[in-house]
Amino acid sequence: MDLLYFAHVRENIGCSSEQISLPDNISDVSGLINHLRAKGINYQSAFENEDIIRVAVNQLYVNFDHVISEKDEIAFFPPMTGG
Amino acid sequence: MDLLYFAHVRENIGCSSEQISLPDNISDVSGLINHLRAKGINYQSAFENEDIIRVAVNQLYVNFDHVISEKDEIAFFPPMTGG
Amino acid sequence: MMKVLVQEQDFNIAAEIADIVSKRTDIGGIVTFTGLVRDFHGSNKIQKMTLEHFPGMAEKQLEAICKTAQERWPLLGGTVIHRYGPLNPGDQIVLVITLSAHREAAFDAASFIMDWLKTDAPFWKKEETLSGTHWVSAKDADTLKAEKWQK
Amino acid sequence: MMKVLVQEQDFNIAAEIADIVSKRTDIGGIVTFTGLVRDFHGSNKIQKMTLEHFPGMAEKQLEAICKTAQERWPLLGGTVIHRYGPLNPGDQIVLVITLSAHREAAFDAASFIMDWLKTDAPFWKKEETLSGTHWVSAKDADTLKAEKWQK
Repeated sequence: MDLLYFAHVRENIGCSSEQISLPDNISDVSGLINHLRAKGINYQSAFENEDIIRVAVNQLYVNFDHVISEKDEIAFFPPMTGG
Repeated sequence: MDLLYFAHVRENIGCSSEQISLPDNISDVSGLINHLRAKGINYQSAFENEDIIRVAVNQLYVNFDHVISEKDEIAFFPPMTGG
Repeated sequence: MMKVLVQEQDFNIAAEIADIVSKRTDIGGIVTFTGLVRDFHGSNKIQKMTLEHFPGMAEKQLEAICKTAQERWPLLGGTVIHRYGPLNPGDQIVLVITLSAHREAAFDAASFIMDWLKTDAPFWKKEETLSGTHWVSAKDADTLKAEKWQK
Repeated sequence: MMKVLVQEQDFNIAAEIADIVSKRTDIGGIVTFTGLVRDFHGSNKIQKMTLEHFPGMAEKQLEAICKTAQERWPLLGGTVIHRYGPLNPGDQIVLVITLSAHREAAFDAASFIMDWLKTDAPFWKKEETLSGTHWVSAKDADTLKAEKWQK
Protein backbone atom coordinates (compact mmCIF):
# COMPACT_ATOMS: atom_id res chain seq x y z
CA MET A 1 0.00 0.00 0.00
CA ASP A 2 1.04 3.61 -0.54
CA LEU A 3 1.76 5.74 2.50
CA LEU A 4 2.08 9.54 2.31
CA TYR A 5 3.36 11.86 5.03
CA PHE A 6 3.00 15.62 5.26
CA ALA A 7 4.34 18.49 7.39
CA HIS A 8 5.83 17.47 10.75
CA VAL A 9 4.81 13.84 10.24
CA ARG A 10 6.92 13.83 7.07
CA GLU A 11 9.82 15.55 8.80
CA ASN A 12 9.78 13.21 11.80
CA ILE A 13 9.64 10.05 9.69
CA GLY A 14 12.18 11.44 7.27
CA CYS A 15 10.39 10.64 4.01
CA SER A 16 7.33 11.87 2.16
CA SER A 17 6.07 8.55 0.81
CA GLU A 18 6.77 4.84 0.94
CA GLN A 19 5.24 1.55 -0.11
CA ILE A 20 4.61 -1.21 2.41
CA SER A 21 2.76 -4.50 2.44
CA LEU A 22 -0.18 -4.47 4.81
CA PRO A 23 0.25 -7.32 7.33
CA ASP A 24 -2.73 -9.73 7.38
CA ASN A 25 -3.56 -9.04 11.01
CA ILE A 26 -4.04 -5.30 10.46
CA SER A 27 -7.50 -4.13 9.43
CA ASP A 28 -7.81 -0.45 10.33
CA VAL A 29 -5.89 2.84 10.59
CA SER A 30 -5.19 2.38 14.31
CA GLY A 31 -3.59 -1.00 13.63
CA LEU A 32 -1.47 0.53 10.86
CA ILE A 33 -0.22 3.31 13.16
CA ASN A 34 0.86 0.72 15.76
CA HIS A 35 2.55 -1.32 13.04
CA LEU A 36 4.45 1.77 11.84
CA ARG A 37 5.52 2.69 15.37
CA ALA A 38 7.35 -0.63 15.59
CA LYS A 39 9.50 0.42 12.62
CA GLY A 40 11.61 2.83 14.65
CA ILE A 41 12.06 5.86 16.83
CA ASN A 42 11.30 8.26 13.94
CA TYR A 43 7.85 6.69 13.50
CA GLN A 44 7.30 6.65 17.27
CA SER A 45 8.03 10.35 17.39
CA ALA A 46 5.82 11.10 14.35
CA PHE A 47 2.85 9.28 15.88
CA GLU A 48 3.56 10.18 19.51
CA ASN A 49 0.51 12.40 19.98
CA GLU A 50 -2.49 10.89 18.15
CA ASP A 51 -4.57 13.99 18.95
CA ILE A 52 -2.65 15.90 16.33
CA ILE A 53 -2.65 13.19 13.66
CA ARG A 54 -5.17 13.28 10.83
CA VAL A 55 -5.57 10.61 8.21
CA ALA A 56 -6.96 10.46 4.70
CA VAL A 57 -7.61 7.19 2.86
CA ASN A 58 -7.69 7.65 -0.90
CA GLN A 59 -7.84 11.41 -0.30
CA LEU A 60 -10.89 11.32 1.99
CA TYR A 61 -10.71 12.14 5.69
CA VAL A 62 -11.45 9.12 7.86
CA ASN A 63 -11.35 8.16 11.53
CA PHE A 64 -8.77 5.83 13.07
CA ASP A 65 -11.25 2.93 13.03
CA HIS A 66 -11.58 3.14 9.23
CA VAL A 67 -11.06 -0.27 7.60
CA ILE A 68 -8.14 -0.36 5.17
CA SER A 69 -6.90 -2.69 2.45
CA GLU A 70 -3.72 -3.31 0.47
CA LYS A 71 -4.94 -1.11 -2.43
CA ASP A 72 -5.46 2.00 -0.35
CA GLU A 73 -3.40 5.16 -0.37
CA ILE A 74 -3.06 6.32 3.24
CA ALA A 75 -1.92 9.83 4.13
CA PHE A 76 -0.89 10.99 7.60
CA PHE A 77 -0.58 14.66 8.54
CA PRO A 78 -1.21 17.17 11.34
CA PRO A 79 -4.43 19.25 11.58
CA MET A 80 -4.72 21.51 8.54
CA THR A 81 -3.67 25.16 8.67
CA GLY A 82 -4.78 26.44 5.27
CA GLY A 83 -6.29 29.77 4.37
CA MET B 1 -33.12 79.65 4.62
CA ASP B 2 -31.80 77.21 2.00
CA LEU B 3 -34.04 74.34 0.93
CA LEU B 4 -32.75 71.37 -1.04
CA TYR B 5 -34.83 68.68 -2.74
CA PHE B 6 -33.67 65.31 -4.06
CA ALA B 7 -35.04 62.42 -6.13
CA HIS B 8 -38.85 62.32 -6.45
CA VAL B 9 -39.26 65.26 -4.04
CA ARG B 10 -37.15 67.35 -6.42
CA GLU B 11 -39.07 66.09 -9.45
CA ASN B 12 -42.48 66.77 -7.88
CA ILE B 13 -41.60 70.26 -6.73
CA GLY B 14 -39.83 71.00 -9.98
CA CYS B 15 -36.62 72.49 -8.60
CA SER B 16 -33.57 71.24 -6.74
CA SER B 17 -33.05 74.18 -4.37
CA GLU B 18 -34.61 77.48 -3.33
CA GLN B 19 -34.24 80.16 -0.71
CA ILE B 20 -37.19 81.17 1.47
CA SER B 21 -37.68 83.30 4.57
CA LEU B 22 -38.80 81.26 7.55
CA PRO B 23 -42.12 82.69 8.84
CA ASP B 24 -41.96 83.67 12.52
CA ASN B 25 -44.67 81.24 13.57
CA ILE B 26 -42.80 78.19 12.25
CA SER B 27 -40.36 76.49 14.61
CA ASP B 28 -39.86 72.92 13.40
CA VAL B 29 -39.65 70.71 10.31
CA SER B 30 -43.33 69.73 10.51
CA GLY B 31 -44.35 73.37 10.47
CA LEU B 32 -42.10 74.01 7.48
CA ILE B 33 -43.65 71.12 5.54
CA ASN B 34 -47.15 72.53 6.15
CA HIS B 35 -45.96 75.96 5.11
CA LEU B 36 -44.51 74.54 1.87
CA ARG B 37 -47.70 72.60 1.11
CA ALA B 38 -49.57 75.90 0.97
CA LYS B 39 -47.30 77.01 -1.87
CA GLY B 40 -49.00 74.83 -4.47
CA ILE B 41 -50.09 71.50 -5.84
CA ASN B 42 -46.51 70.50 -6.70
CA TYR B 43 -45.49 70.83 -3.03
CA GLN B 44 -48.65 69.04 -1.90
CA SER B 45 -47.80 66.16 -4.16
CA ALA B 46 -44.13 66.11 -3.03
CA PHE B 47 -45.10 65.96 0.65
CA GLU B 48 -48.27 63.87 0.22
CA ASN B 49 -46.97 60.80 2.02
CA GLU B 50 -44.84 61.84 5.02
CA ASP B 51 -43.85 58.21 5.63
CA ILE B 52 -41.53 58.40 2.65
CA ILE B 53 -40.06 61.82 3.42
CA ARG B 54 -36.69 62.11 5.12
CA VAL B 55 -35.13 65.36 6.22
CA ALA B 56 -31.59 66.55 6.91
CA VAL B 57 -30.82 69.85 8.63
CA ASN B 58 -27.31 71.07 7.89
CA GLN B 59 -26.55 67.61 6.45
CA LEU B 60 -27.62 65.70 9.56
CA TYR B 61 -30.68 63.44 9.67
CA VAL B 62 -33.35 64.78 12.03
CA ASN B 63 -36.94 64.03 12.96
CA PHE B 64 -39.93 66.18 11.96
CA ASP B 65 -40.00 67.79 15.42
CA HIS B 66 -36.47 69.15 14.98
CA VAL B 67 -36.31 72.89 15.75
CA ILE B 68 -35.14 74.97 12.80
CA SER B 69 -33.91 78.52 12.29
CA GLU B 70 -33.40 80.96 9.42
CA LYS B 71 -29.72 80.00 9.05
CA ASP B 72 -30.37 76.30 8.49
CA GLU B 73 -29.99 74.35 5.27
CA ILE B 74 -32.93 71.94 5.07
CA ALA B 75 -32.95 69.01 2.65
CA PHE B 76 -35.99 66.87 1.82
CA PHE B 77 -35.72 63.51 0.08
CA PRO B 78 -37.15 59.97 0.01
CA PRO B 79 -35.64 57.06 1.96
CA MET B 80 -32.12 56.37 0.73
CA THR B 81 -31.38 53.61 -1.77
CA GLY B 82 -27.60 53.63 -1.93
CA GLY B 83 -25.20 50.73 -2.18
CA MET C 1 -8.11 55.72 8.70
CA MET C 2 -10.40 54.81 5.85
CA LYS C 3 -10.54 56.41 2.42
CA VAL C 4 -13.91 57.69 1.21
CA LEU C 5 -14.65 58.72 -2.37
CA VAL C 6 -17.91 59.82 -4.01
CA GLN C 7 -17.25 59.99 -7.72
CA GLU C 8 -18.80 59.70 -11.16
CA GLN C 9 -15.93 57.73 -12.72
CA ASP C 10 -15.39 54.00 -12.48
CA PHE C 11 -12.88 52.38 -10.08
CA ASN C 12 -10.35 49.55 -10.32
CA ILE C 13 -10.39 47.13 -7.39
CA ALA C 14 -6.75 46.02 -7.75
CA ALA C 15 -5.52 49.63 -7.80
CA GLU C 16 -7.65 50.50 -4.77
CA ILE C 17 -6.36 47.52 -2.79
CA ALA C 18 -2.76 48.29 -3.78
CA ASP C 19 -3.24 51.90 -2.71
CA ILE C 20 -3.97 50.98 0.91
CA VAL C 21 -2.13 47.66 1.27
CA SER C 22 1.08 48.28 -0.63
CA LYS C 23 4.17 47.16 1.29
CA ARG C 24 2.26 46.57 4.54
CA THR C 25 2.93 43.24 6.23
CA ASP C 26 0.58 43.52 9.21
CA ILE C 27 -2.61 42.75 7.26
CA GLY C 28 -3.96 39.22 7.49
CA GLY C 29 -7.16 39.60 5.52
CA ILE C 30 -8.73 41.88 2.93
CA VAL C 31 -12.47 41.72 2.34
CA THR C 32 -14.06 43.56 -0.56
CA PHE C 33 -17.63 44.06 -1.66
CA THR C 34 -18.40 45.32 -5.15
CA GLY C 35 -21.98 46.24 -6.01
CA LEU C 36 -23.02 46.07 -9.66
CA VAL C 37 -26.06 47.28 -11.60
CA ARG C 38 -28.27 44.28 -12.31
CA ASP C 39 -30.37 44.10 -15.45
CA PHE C 40 -33.45 42.94 -13.56
CA HIS C 41 -35.28 44.40 -10.61
CA GLY C 42 -38.12 42.04 -9.78
CA SER C 43 -39.72 41.40 -13.17
CA ASN C 44 -38.61 44.69 -14.75
CA LYS C 45 -35.78 44.61 -17.24
CA ILE C 46 -33.50 47.57 -16.52
CA GLN C 47 -32.08 49.46 -19.49
CA LYS C 48 -30.25 52.15 -17.56
CA MET C 49 -29.94 53.58 -14.07
CA THR C 50 -29.16 57.02 -12.70
CA LEU C 51 -27.77 57.53 -9.22
CA GLU C 52 -28.59 60.88 -7.66
CA HIS C 53 -26.74 61.94 -4.52
CA PHE C 54 -26.53 64.76 -1.98
CA PRO C 55 -23.01 66.17 -2.52
CA GLY C 56 -21.21 66.91 0.71
CA MET C 57 -23.62 65.00 2.89
CA ALA C 58 -22.90 61.76 0.98
CA GLU C 59 -19.20 62.00 1.85
CA LYS C 60 -20.03 62.91 5.47
CA GLN C 61 -22.35 59.94 5.88
CA LEU C 62 -19.84 57.51 4.36
CA GLU C 63 -17.16 58.86 6.69
CA ALA C 64 -19.48 58.51 9.69
CA ILE C 65 -20.29 54.90 8.75
CA CYS C 66 -16.56 54.13 8.36
CA LYS C 67 -15.80 55.77 11.72
CA THR C 68 -18.41 53.62 13.44
CA ALA C 69 -17.01 50.49 11.77
CA GLN C 70 -13.50 51.39 12.93
CA GLU C 71 -14.68 51.90 16.50
CA ARG C 72 -16.40 48.55 16.44
CA TRP C 73 -13.83 46.32 14.73
CA PRO C 74 -10.01 46.29 14.80
CA LEU C 75 -9.57 47.51 11.24
CA LEU C 76 -6.19 48.36 9.75
CA GLY C 77 -7.75 50.53 7.06
CA GLY C 78 -10.19 50.41 4.23
CA THR C 79 -11.90 52.22 1.40
CA VAL C 80 -15.46 53.11 0.42
CA ILE C 81 -16.15 54.36 -3.12
CA HIS C 82 -19.69 55.21 -4.19
CA ARG C 83 -20.43 56.32 -7.72
CA TYR C 84 -23.18 58.63 -8.95
CA GLY C 85 -24.54 59.58 -12.35
CA PRO C 86 -25.74 57.43 -15.25
CA LEU C 87 -24.92 53.71 -15.11
CA ASN C 88 -25.63 50.69 -17.27
CA PRO C 89 -26.33 47.06 -16.29
CA GLY C 90 -23.06 45.39 -15.31
CA ASP C 91 -21.48 48.69 -14.22
CA GLN C 92 -19.84 48.96 -10.81
CA ILE C 93 -21.76 51.12 -8.27
CA VAL C 94 -19.97 50.73 -4.97
CA LEU C 95 -16.75 49.32 -3.55
CA VAL C 96 -16.05 48.57 0.10
CA ILE C 97 -12.61 47.33 1.21
CA THR C 98 -11.76 46.42 4.80
CA LEU C 99 -8.33 45.40 6.09
CA SER C 100 -7.74 43.55 9.34
CA ALA C 101 -5.29 41.23 11.01
CA HIS C 102 -8.15 38.74 11.33
CA ARG C 103 -10.66 37.70 8.71
CA GLU C 104 -13.77 37.83 10.88
CA ALA C 105 -13.39 41.54 11.66
CA ALA C 106 -12.86 42.31 7.98
CA PHE C 107 -15.96 40.34 6.93
CA ASP C 108 -18.20 41.81 9.63
CA ALA C 109 -17.07 45.39 9.06
CA ALA C 110 -17.58 45.18 5.28
CA SER C 111 -21.03 43.67 5.73
CA PHE C 112 -21.92 46.32 8.34
CA ILE C 113 -20.79 49.17 6.08
CA MET C 114 -22.84 47.82 3.17
CA ASP C 115 -25.97 47.41 5.29
CA TRP C 116 -25.76 50.97 6.63
CA LEU C 117 -24.87 52.37 3.26
CA LYS C 118 -28.12 50.95 1.80
CA THR C 119 -30.22 52.84 4.35
CA ASP C 120 -28.12 55.81 5.50
CA ALA C 121 -26.12 57.10 2.57
CA PRO C 122 -27.97 59.86 0.67
CA PHE C 123 -28.11 58.22 -2.76
CA TRP C 124 -31.22 57.52 -4.80
CA LYS C 125 -31.57 55.13 -7.72
CA LYS C 126 -33.75 55.84 -10.71
CA GLU C 127 -34.30 52.93 -13.06
CA GLU C 128 -35.18 53.11 -16.72
CA THR C 129 -37.25 50.17 -17.90
CA LEU C 130 -39.29 49.47 -21.05
CA SER C 131 -42.39 50.64 -19.17
CA GLY C 132 -40.83 53.96 -18.12
CA THR C 133 -38.58 55.35 -15.40
CA HIS C 134 -39.16 55.13 -11.67
CA TRP C 135 -37.36 55.78 -8.40
CA VAL C 136 -36.35 52.62 -6.57
CA SER C 137 -38.12 52.44 -3.22
CA ALA C 138 -36.21 51.57 -0.06
CA LYS C 139 -36.53 47.95 0.95
CA ASP C 140 -37.83 47.01 4.38
CA ALA C 141 -35.30 44.19 4.23
CA ASP C 142 -32.44 46.69 4.06
CA THR C 143 -33.75 48.66 7.02
CA LEU C 144 -33.91 45.45 9.03
CA LYS C 145 -30.38 44.50 7.99
CA ALA C 146 -29.07 47.89 9.12
CA GLU C 147 -30.97 47.66 12.41
CA LYS C 148 -29.56 44.23 13.25
CA TRP C 149 -26.17 45.82 13.97
CA GLN C 150 -27.67 47.91 16.76
CA LYS C 151 -28.08 44.79 18.88
CA MET D 1 -19.85 26.50 -11.15
CA MET D 2 -16.88 27.73 -9.19
CA LYS D 3 -13.28 27.81 -10.32
CA VAL D 4 -10.67 26.16 -8.08
CA LEU D 5 -6.92 26.61 -8.46
CA VAL D 6 -4.04 25.34 -6.33
CA GLN D 7 -0.92 27.02 -7.61
CA GLU D 8 2.54 28.24 -6.68
CA GLN D 9 2.33 31.52 -8.62
CA ASP D 10 0.70 34.73 -7.44
CA PHE D 11 -2.78 35.86 -8.55
CA ASN D 12 -4.35 39.17 -9.61
CA ILE D 13 -7.72 39.91 -8.04
CA ALA D 14 -8.96 42.21 -10.85
CA ALA D 15 -8.13 39.60 -13.51
CA GLU D 16 -9.82 36.86 -11.50
CA ILE D 17 -12.99 38.92 -11.02
CA ALA D 18 -13.04 39.89 -14.70
CA ASP D 19 -12.63 36.24 -15.68
CA ILE D 20 -15.90 35.19 -14.04
CA VAL D 21 -17.94 38.43 -14.13
CA SER D 22 -17.09 39.80 -17.58
CA LYS D 23 -20.18 40.93 -19.52
CA ARG D 24 -22.63 39.40 -17.02
CA THR D 25 -25.45 41.68 -15.89
CA ASP D 26 -27.23 39.36 -13.44
CA ILE D 27 -24.71 39.80 -10.62
CA GLY D 28 -25.62 42.22 -7.85
CA GLY D 29 -22.70 41.69 -5.51
CA ILE D 30 -19.14 40.40 -5.53
CA VAL D 31 -17.45 39.54 -2.24
CA THR D 32 -13.76 38.73 -2.11
CA PHE D 33 -11.44 37.62 0.64
CA THR D 34 -7.69 37.83 0.19
CA GLY D 35 -5.44 36.25 2.82
CA LEU D 36 -1.93 37.65 3.22
CA VAL D 37 1.18 36.49 5.06
CA ARG D 38 1.53 38.59 8.21
CA ASP D 39 4.94 39.42 9.62
CA PHE D 40 3.89 38.57 13.17
CA HIS D 41 2.36 35.46 14.65
CA GLY D 42 1.80 36.16 18.33
CA SER D 43 5.12 37.64 19.45
CA ASN D 44 7.22 35.95 16.77
CA LYS D 45 8.47 38.03 13.88
CA ILE D 46 8.05 35.97 10.72
CA GLN D 47 10.85 36.12 8.14
CA LYS D 48 9.42 33.63 5.68
CA MET D 49 6.71 31.02 5.35
CA THR D 50 6.40 27.80 3.42
CA LEU D 51 3.03 26.32 2.54
CA GLU D 52 3.03 22.56 2.08
CA HIS D 53 0.02 20.89 0.50
CA PHE D 54 -1.36 17.50 -0.49
CA PRO D 55 -1.56 17.71 -4.29
CA GLY D 56 -4.77 16.27 -5.69
CA MET D 57 -6.53 16.11 -2.34
CA ALA D 58 -6.18 19.89 -1.90
CA GLU D 59 -8.09 20.53 -5.15
CA LYS D 60 -10.69 17.92 -4.21
CA GLN D 61 -11.29 19.48 -0.80
CA LEU D 62 -11.58 23.00 -2.21
CA GLU D 63 -14.06 21.73 -4.79
CA ALA D 64 -16.08 19.95 -2.10
CA ILE D 65 -16.19 23.13 0.03
CA CYS D 66 -17.33 25.16 -3.00
CA LYS D 67 -19.99 22.59 -3.84
CA THR D 68 -21.38 22.79 -0.31
CA ALA D 69 -21.41 26.59 -0.47
CA GLN D 70 -23.28 26.49 -3.78
CA GLU D 71 -25.88 24.12 -2.37
CA ARG D 72 -26.38 26.40 0.61
CA TRP D 73 -26.44 29.86 -0.99
CA PRO D 74 -27.77 31.10 -4.35
CA LEU D 75 -24.36 31.79 -5.86
CA LEU D 76 -23.88 32.83 -9.47
CA GLY D 77 -20.27 31.65 -9.48
CA GLY D 78 -16.99 32.18 -7.72
CA THR D 79 -13.33 31.33 -7.47
CA VAL D 80 -10.99 29.85 -4.86
CA ILE D 81 -7.23 30.10 -5.38
CA HIS D 82 -4.84 28.69 -2.78
CA ARG D 83 -1.10 29.07 -3.20
CA TYR D 84 1.66 26.76 -1.96
CA GLY D 85 5.43 27.00 -1.74
CA PRO D 86 7.67 29.68 -0.23
CA LEU D 87 6.05 33.01 0.69
CA ASN D 88 7.19 36.25 2.27
CA PRO D 89 5.35 38.63 4.62
CA GLY D 90 2.86 40.67 2.60
CA ASP D 91 2.45 37.95 -0.04
CA GLN D 92 -1.01 36.77 -1.03
CA ILE D 93 -1.91 33.23 0.14
CA VAL D 94 -5.54 32.70 -0.72
CA LEU D 95 -8.33 34.33 -2.73
CA VAL D 96 -12.03 33.59 -2.42
CA ILE D 97 -14.55 35.27 -4.74
CA THR D 98 -18.31 34.76 -4.52
CA LEU D 99 -20.92 36.18 -6.89
CA SER D 100 -24.59 36.53 -6.08
CA ALA D 101 -27.65 38.56 -6.96
CA HIS D 102 -27.79 39.57 -3.30
CA ARG D 103 -25.01 40.76 -1.05
CA GLU D 104 -25.86 38.67 1.99
CA ALA D 105 -25.45 35.34 0.18
CA ALA D 106 -22.11 36.47 -1.24
CA PHE D 107 -20.82 37.55 2.20
CA ASP D 108 -21.99 34.42 4.00
CA ALA D 109 -20.68 32.03 1.34
CA ALA D 110 -17.24 33.68 1.25
CA SER D 111 -17.00 33.61 5.05
CA PHE D 112 -18.14 29.97 5.11
CA ILE D 113 -15.56 28.93 2.50
CA MET D 114 -12.76 30.67 4.44
CA ASP D 115 -13.75 29.05 7.74
CA TRP D 116 -13.81 25.56 6.24
CA LEU D 117 -10.66 26.14 4.29
CA LYS D 118 -8.79 26.88 7.54
CA THR D 119 -9.73 23.50 8.98
CA ASP D 120 -10.44 21.20 6.03
CA ALA D 121 -8.08 22.07 3.21
CA PRO D 122 -4.87 19.98 3.37
CA PHE D 123 -2.33 22.81 3.62
CA TRP D 124 0.26 23.27 6.34
CA LYS D 125 2.15 26.43 7.21
CA LYS D 126 5.75 26.42 8.32
CA GLU D 127 7.05 29.71 9.69
CA GLU D 128 10.63 30.86 9.76
CA THR D 129 11.39 33.15 12.70
CA LEU D 130 14.58 34.44 14.29
CA SER D 131 14.33 31.62 16.84
CA GLY D 132 13.99 28.91 14.18
CA THR D 133 11.32 27.28 12.05
CA HIS D 134 8.13 25.67 13.29
CA TRP D 135 4.88 24.30 11.94
CA VAL D 136 1.87 26.47 12.72
CA SER D 137 -0.58 24.56 14.89
CA ALA D 138 -4.29 24.54 14.11
CA LYS D 139 -6.29 27.02 16.14
CA ASP D 140 -9.21 25.87 18.24
CA ALA D 141 -10.85 29.14 17.21
CA ASP D 142 -10.79 28.06 13.57
CA THR D 143 -12.34 24.70 14.36
CA LEU D 144 -15.12 26.47 16.25
CA LYS D 145 -15.68 28.86 13.33
CA ALA D 146 -15.97 25.97 10.89
CA GLU D 147 -18.35 24.12 13.22
CA LYS D 148 -20.68 27.10 13.61
CA TRP D 149 -21.91 26.57 10.02
CA GLN D 150 -23.21 23.10 10.91
CA LYS D 151 -26.00 24.68 12.96
